[in-house]
Amino acid sequence: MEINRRDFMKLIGGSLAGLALGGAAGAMMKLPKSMEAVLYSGPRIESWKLTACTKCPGGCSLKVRLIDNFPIQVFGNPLSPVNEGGICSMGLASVASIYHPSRLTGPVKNVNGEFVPISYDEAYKILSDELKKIISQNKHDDVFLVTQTESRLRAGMFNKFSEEIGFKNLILDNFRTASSFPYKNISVDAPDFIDFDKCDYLLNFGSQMAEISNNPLYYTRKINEHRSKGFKITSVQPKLTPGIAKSDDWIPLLPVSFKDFALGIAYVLLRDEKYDKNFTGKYFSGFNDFRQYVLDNYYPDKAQELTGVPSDKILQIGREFENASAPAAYFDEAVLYNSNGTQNASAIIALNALKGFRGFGKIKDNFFSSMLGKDNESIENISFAKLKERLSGNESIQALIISSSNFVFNNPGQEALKKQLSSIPFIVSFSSFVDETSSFAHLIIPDHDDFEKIDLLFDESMGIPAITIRQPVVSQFFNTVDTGDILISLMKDLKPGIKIPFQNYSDYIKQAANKIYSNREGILMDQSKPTAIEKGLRKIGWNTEQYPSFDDFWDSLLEAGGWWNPFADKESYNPKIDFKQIFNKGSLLPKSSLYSLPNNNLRLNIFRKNLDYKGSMSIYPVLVEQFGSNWSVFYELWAEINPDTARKFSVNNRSKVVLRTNKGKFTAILIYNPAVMPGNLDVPFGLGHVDFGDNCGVNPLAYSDDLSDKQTGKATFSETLVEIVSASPGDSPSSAQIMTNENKMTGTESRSIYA
Amino acid sequence: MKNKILISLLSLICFAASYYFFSNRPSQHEEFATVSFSHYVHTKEHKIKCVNCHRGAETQMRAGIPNTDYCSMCHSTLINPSSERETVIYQIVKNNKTIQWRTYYNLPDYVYFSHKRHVNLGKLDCTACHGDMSEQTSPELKNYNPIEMQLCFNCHEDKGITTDCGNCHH
Amino acid sequence: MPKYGMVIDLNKCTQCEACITACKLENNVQIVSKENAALGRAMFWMKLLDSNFEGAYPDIRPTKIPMLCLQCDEPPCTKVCPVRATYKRDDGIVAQIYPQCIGCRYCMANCPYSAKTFNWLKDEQQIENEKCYNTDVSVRPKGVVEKCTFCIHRLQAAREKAKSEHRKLQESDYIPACAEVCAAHAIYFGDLDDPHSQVFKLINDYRKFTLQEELGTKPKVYYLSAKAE
Amino acid sequence: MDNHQILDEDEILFRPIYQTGKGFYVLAAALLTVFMFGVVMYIRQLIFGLGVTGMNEPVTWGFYIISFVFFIGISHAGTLISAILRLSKAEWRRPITRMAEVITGIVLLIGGLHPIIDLGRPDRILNIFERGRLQSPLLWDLTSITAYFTASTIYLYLPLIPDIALLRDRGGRFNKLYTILSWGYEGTERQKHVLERAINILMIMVIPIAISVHTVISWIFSMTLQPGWHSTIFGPYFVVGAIFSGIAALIIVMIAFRKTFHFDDYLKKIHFNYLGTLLLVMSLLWFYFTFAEYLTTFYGHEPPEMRVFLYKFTGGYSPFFWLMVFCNFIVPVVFLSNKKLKTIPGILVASIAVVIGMWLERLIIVVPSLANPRLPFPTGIYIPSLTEISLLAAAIAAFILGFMVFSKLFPLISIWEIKVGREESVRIVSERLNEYLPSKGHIRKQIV
Repeated sequence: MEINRRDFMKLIGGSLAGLALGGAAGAMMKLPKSMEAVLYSGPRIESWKLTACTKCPGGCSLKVRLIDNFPIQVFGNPLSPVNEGGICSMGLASVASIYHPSRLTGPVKNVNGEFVPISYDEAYKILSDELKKIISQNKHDDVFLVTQTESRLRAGMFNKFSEEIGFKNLILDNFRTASSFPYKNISVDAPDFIDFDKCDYLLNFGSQMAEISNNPLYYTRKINEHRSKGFKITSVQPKLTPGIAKSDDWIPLLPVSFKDFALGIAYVLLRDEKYDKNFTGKYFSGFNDFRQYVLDNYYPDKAQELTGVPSDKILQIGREFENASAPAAYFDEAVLYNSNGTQNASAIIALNALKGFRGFGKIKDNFFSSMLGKDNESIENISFAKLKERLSGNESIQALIISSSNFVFNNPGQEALKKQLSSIPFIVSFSSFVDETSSFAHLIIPDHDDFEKIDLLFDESMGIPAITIRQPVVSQFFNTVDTGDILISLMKDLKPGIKIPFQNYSDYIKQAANKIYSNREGILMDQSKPTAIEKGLRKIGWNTEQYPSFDDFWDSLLEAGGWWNPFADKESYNPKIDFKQIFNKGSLLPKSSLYSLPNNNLRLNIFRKNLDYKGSMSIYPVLVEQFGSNWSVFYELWAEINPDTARKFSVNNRSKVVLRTNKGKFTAILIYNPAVMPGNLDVPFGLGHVDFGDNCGVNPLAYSDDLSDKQTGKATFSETLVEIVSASPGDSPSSAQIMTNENKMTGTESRSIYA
Repeated sequence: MKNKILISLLSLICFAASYYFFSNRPSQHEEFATVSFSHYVHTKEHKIKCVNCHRGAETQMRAGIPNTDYCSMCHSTLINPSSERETVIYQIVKNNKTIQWRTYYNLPDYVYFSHKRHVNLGKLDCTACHGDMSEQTSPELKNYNPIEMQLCFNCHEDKGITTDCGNCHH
Repeated sequence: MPKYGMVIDLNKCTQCEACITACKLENNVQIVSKENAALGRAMFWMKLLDSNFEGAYPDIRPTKIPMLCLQCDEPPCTKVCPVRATYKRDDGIVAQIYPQCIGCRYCMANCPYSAKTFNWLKDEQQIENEKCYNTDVSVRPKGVVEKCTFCIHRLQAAREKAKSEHRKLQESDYIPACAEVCAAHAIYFGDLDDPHSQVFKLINDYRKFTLQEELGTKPKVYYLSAKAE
Repeated sequence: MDNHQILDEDEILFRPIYQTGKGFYVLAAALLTVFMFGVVMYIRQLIFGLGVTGMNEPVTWGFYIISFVFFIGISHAGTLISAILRLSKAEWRRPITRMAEVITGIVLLIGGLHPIIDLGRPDRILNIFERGRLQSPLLWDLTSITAYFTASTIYLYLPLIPDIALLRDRGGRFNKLYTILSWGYEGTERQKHVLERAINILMIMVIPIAISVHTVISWIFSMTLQPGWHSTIFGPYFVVGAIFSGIAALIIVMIAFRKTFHFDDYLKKIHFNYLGTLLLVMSLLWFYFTFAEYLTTFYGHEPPEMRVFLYKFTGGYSPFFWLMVFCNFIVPVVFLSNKKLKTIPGILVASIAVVIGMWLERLIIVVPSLANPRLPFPTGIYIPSLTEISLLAAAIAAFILGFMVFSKLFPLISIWEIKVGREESVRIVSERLNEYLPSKGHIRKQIV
């Protein structure tokens, strides 16, 4: 009875606490008082607005549903050529961030550890004074700007700013820049797109095209199309993510040896003399050295030794690649997530060169670059690696300006990074949340929410220029300021007498739009795909788009949500490749220890899910809950392991395991997954925020070794060794049993599930 | 015998508790301004149609109740300072306070009644459900028609319209 | 009277899970707390049924099936409901009437697809989503059973729209959230009885199969998969 | 107690009503605490929803439904047994019937409440009457249980009338109550005759109702598509199980009262012997049904069915399953089939084992089928929460309390039947025997 009574007391106590919490939650809801009234006594009038998504570079056009001008739901715009009505989980959930309770409602200043709200003018004054001081001491080199914005116009604004003021260290770490880095590294400009009209064989190196790429929804459609045409996709990837599972061939391979695999394929081409002689003759300087080098070092058996892929498989892929008329060996940012990423990329570029980049294409006289004025490609922007070395070095950093980047969360070696950050005298962040990075800031001037901003997004990855316009669907809730405006006013203050052709950021956007207006190529996104006849008419200069003035054009642009040019011409992509350029960067053949694992060690292979883009998922509870739902693991880190490997370590399915790396111990729920590389322990990246959002799970990067690509400084995702310290017996026999049932499901049984 | 009484009492308490916790009562927000609105003055004297103020009635799911800035279209100037009602609303408009209208036709949140469907498509007159409001000189204190499901059923059955639950409860 | 049904092309589906998110947000499905999710009370009207893996490593492929209420033509759940809280409409949609449900969970016990979910605790919805509730769908109280209704509220809206435009309801007017957002266009929705509709053509595809056909529940959600043959 | 000088030869049967020991109050207090705790936990469940239980998806039914089936099963003890015994004119029934019937009454009340406890929205219980669908097995259940309850309470009440009359005549406590309840029964020939007839009609009626009740309960499960439930054998299987557990419960109750109130003179070894044999028979019958059910499953070998099967035999629920077999089959057979062990303590052990075993059987029937849905979702295991456990405890407490209260109001052994037995049964039986046996003269004719 005594026990019972105590337990009962506990229960009641707990439940009461729960009640209190619930009560508090309602109060915590973020919404300006003035607006609440509308919410309660509003007429519930529904309206729709078009805007664009900036969660990833794709620039999908969104259809926002508003009730009394409160955005409540988001859908895809069916007329947009980018997403054709589709939308990803990220975009669907994105509305919630406006109302997020822990969103900053105005500028805050860090007063010995406490963030105290201050007025915008005060905040701005602090910022400009600091910068003025630095400029007066002319320590321009000691100022670093880090931004991860996916909008190229914003990036352009940052470029302009740092150029005008003379800050050399702008770190532009968005997807596009990173993906094109390897090309820039060998001083050629990147191809615009994979030409799916021509391409008949796609060899994909580590890119999750349908999940995390520069245009996921477009690739999702195209991959299906490509395969329905009977063409093959081969993916070289350490993890069989759902998107990769769509490809016909999956080559499980650690990123460290992508290069070796690529050159192994190159060997087959060279041996069979099936490469594009004409191209290599014209554009590939030092080709013979390359040829010789590959023939000497990458014969199939050697390649097998280096990669662990059976030589006949390499031969098979090689033959498929060489016999394709327009093959494409594709990579993107993802390839850089390991210590020799840039090298891998160069090797893949070389492989493409052998087939003359026939799978790729460029847009003929693309007017985007003209739109941007100074495009971010045009100025040499430096990589994250520099900031790292600068931080670790004894050279001091005077100021750090962070915009929409949470690099502390997205990088390994976080402890060191945090220590170094806290030593910087002045950090200003434009983040809307006090995240892991901005918690070190001395000043936070929160940017608008995505739904309060204006912006212009575009992307060539479809082979046709498409521009989606992000317009504010709701008047700004709080005392937030668009970062673009801050930069502009800073320019005026820091450099008196500067000539800037625009007053504020929306002006800047309008001018970009004005270029479209004057150029007048293409159509608004408010109509379906043009027919062949229309295209023909266009060719002979027929143009239906008539606008009396720019303002009319602007209005209809906002209404249509975007502009695209289905009539743009393509041209083949012929870069000048130089063997020395490729292979003088960094040593060759790093024989990786990762294949010969030390006993009772596993490889910690961090993979990314499409629900999370660069660790920004945490503020969307619906996504956090869904994150592990198809393994029915909720709000917790899980680790997928191959059953055979698991048996070697005698750990049960769904048991809680304690894992240890050099950085420390952490726990995860072990999941049997027969599709995991033997010797791998696949853990997802995205959970484990501690400072904001629903803090749950573990961030595996915090426990992985601080290796990174020499050139780009990108975190390495699969080169940490981990060992299983202890394991609880499989926590739920029922589930364990059912899972094993699944795994050894016979044909008959699987049919019983199907039909 | 005592235990039995006690038990029965307790079970009673349980049910009272359950009812209390399950019942969902409309929320009141007292911090807003209130006015004593006269439908008579607006509709009879000034010949304003219902839909002029309840704008959603023909086009939206909800008829909607005008908010302050809508009142300000007429009440931004004080025409007749002697009338204290008018001064009240004038003050509210001037200080741009929000009026907390008392809604007497509160549907539970699991019932979906579309005004558009009934007024516009069904060609129903407002009075059919809300009665003749034009005589109300002060805020009404009770519903003209008690809104309960039977009311819907009567009309739907008379007119031979579907009475499928899913159409209103989703 | 139409007979609404859905066809999901597994060969197209990339398991991006957008349909799951869309469903969750469209229907105000509760986001349960960590503790309850751990107890197995997470609520999904649409979920990925992680059935099994085909082939042997490395040519192995997961065959994941997006699962929702299959809207059976012979629904077992409606047969056992003591209060007619779940029933089959004339247009074939199996509706769930929350204000009627007494929460006996008999329908859940009798659903061979475990497609129904129950509100175990009082609404503990995350506050971030509070303002983003879909105003067309009621937020279920605790203690009632809920399930996918093919976004029945959208059907209402579509009918109203069509009527106000003095035209008949077209196939494109009414489409559930999951089908609307699918980026791979793998989810088709329409009238199974209408010989001109796309779904009608698709359910005569050789790749067609339904889950647990032998139970004779006649699901109206069909799947297409070349692997299944 | 003005006139306790009237000493009856069955005085001992009246004693519990007039004399209350200290132990009674102590026990009552303890049980009441347990019960109250349960009530409080239930209120808490009302406030916070069913989340306070251990149930989850797909295990959506747990302790409450288990207890429901279990208690309704127990209820078969009574009425059915006493009816059958009366019907078969088994003279040894006389001291037993009353207790049996009381069990039924109390347990039906408790069991019948459990579905309501299990509801997510008990506040909408009236929907069942307003918008009930007769196609739903739950409604059949409601009907049959109410019918059974009415029938068995009347069947309990009628044989009680003469005893109440006796109490009324002795005067003393609750005399008014007794006067009302005894309906002016004077023991005249006509009254006796009417009473006899009423009892006879009822006892015929009760048997089919009782059988129907548990069949219908089994149908709740077997009408579904769940693997492991969808089986025709469930009807008889449940009935047998019910009678099985019923008898066990009856034996326990009898032994308990025999001990506390020294009824040794009325409840003799022979009674327990007979009941023990009956229990043994039921145990064998139960095993037969169990065996038949699982054998068919195993040979059918449908994947979903087999998953449940394995889950019970080797999987997560194997401990409970084998414990059930041990309790329901091995223990009774060992204790009841062998002369040395078939003592009253031995029989008690067997009965307790059976009651536990039958509760486990309900568990084995309800949970594993739900825990292994046809489509392979990874499922959580079902672990009952404190709420559920305390409510089970409360239910048992209520059962005992009910009996204690009854024992303070009415005699636990039907006094008048005993008297009738003592006076007449010898004659009646010998007459009956003579009817059976062939007459001597007849035999002689044959010889000649």
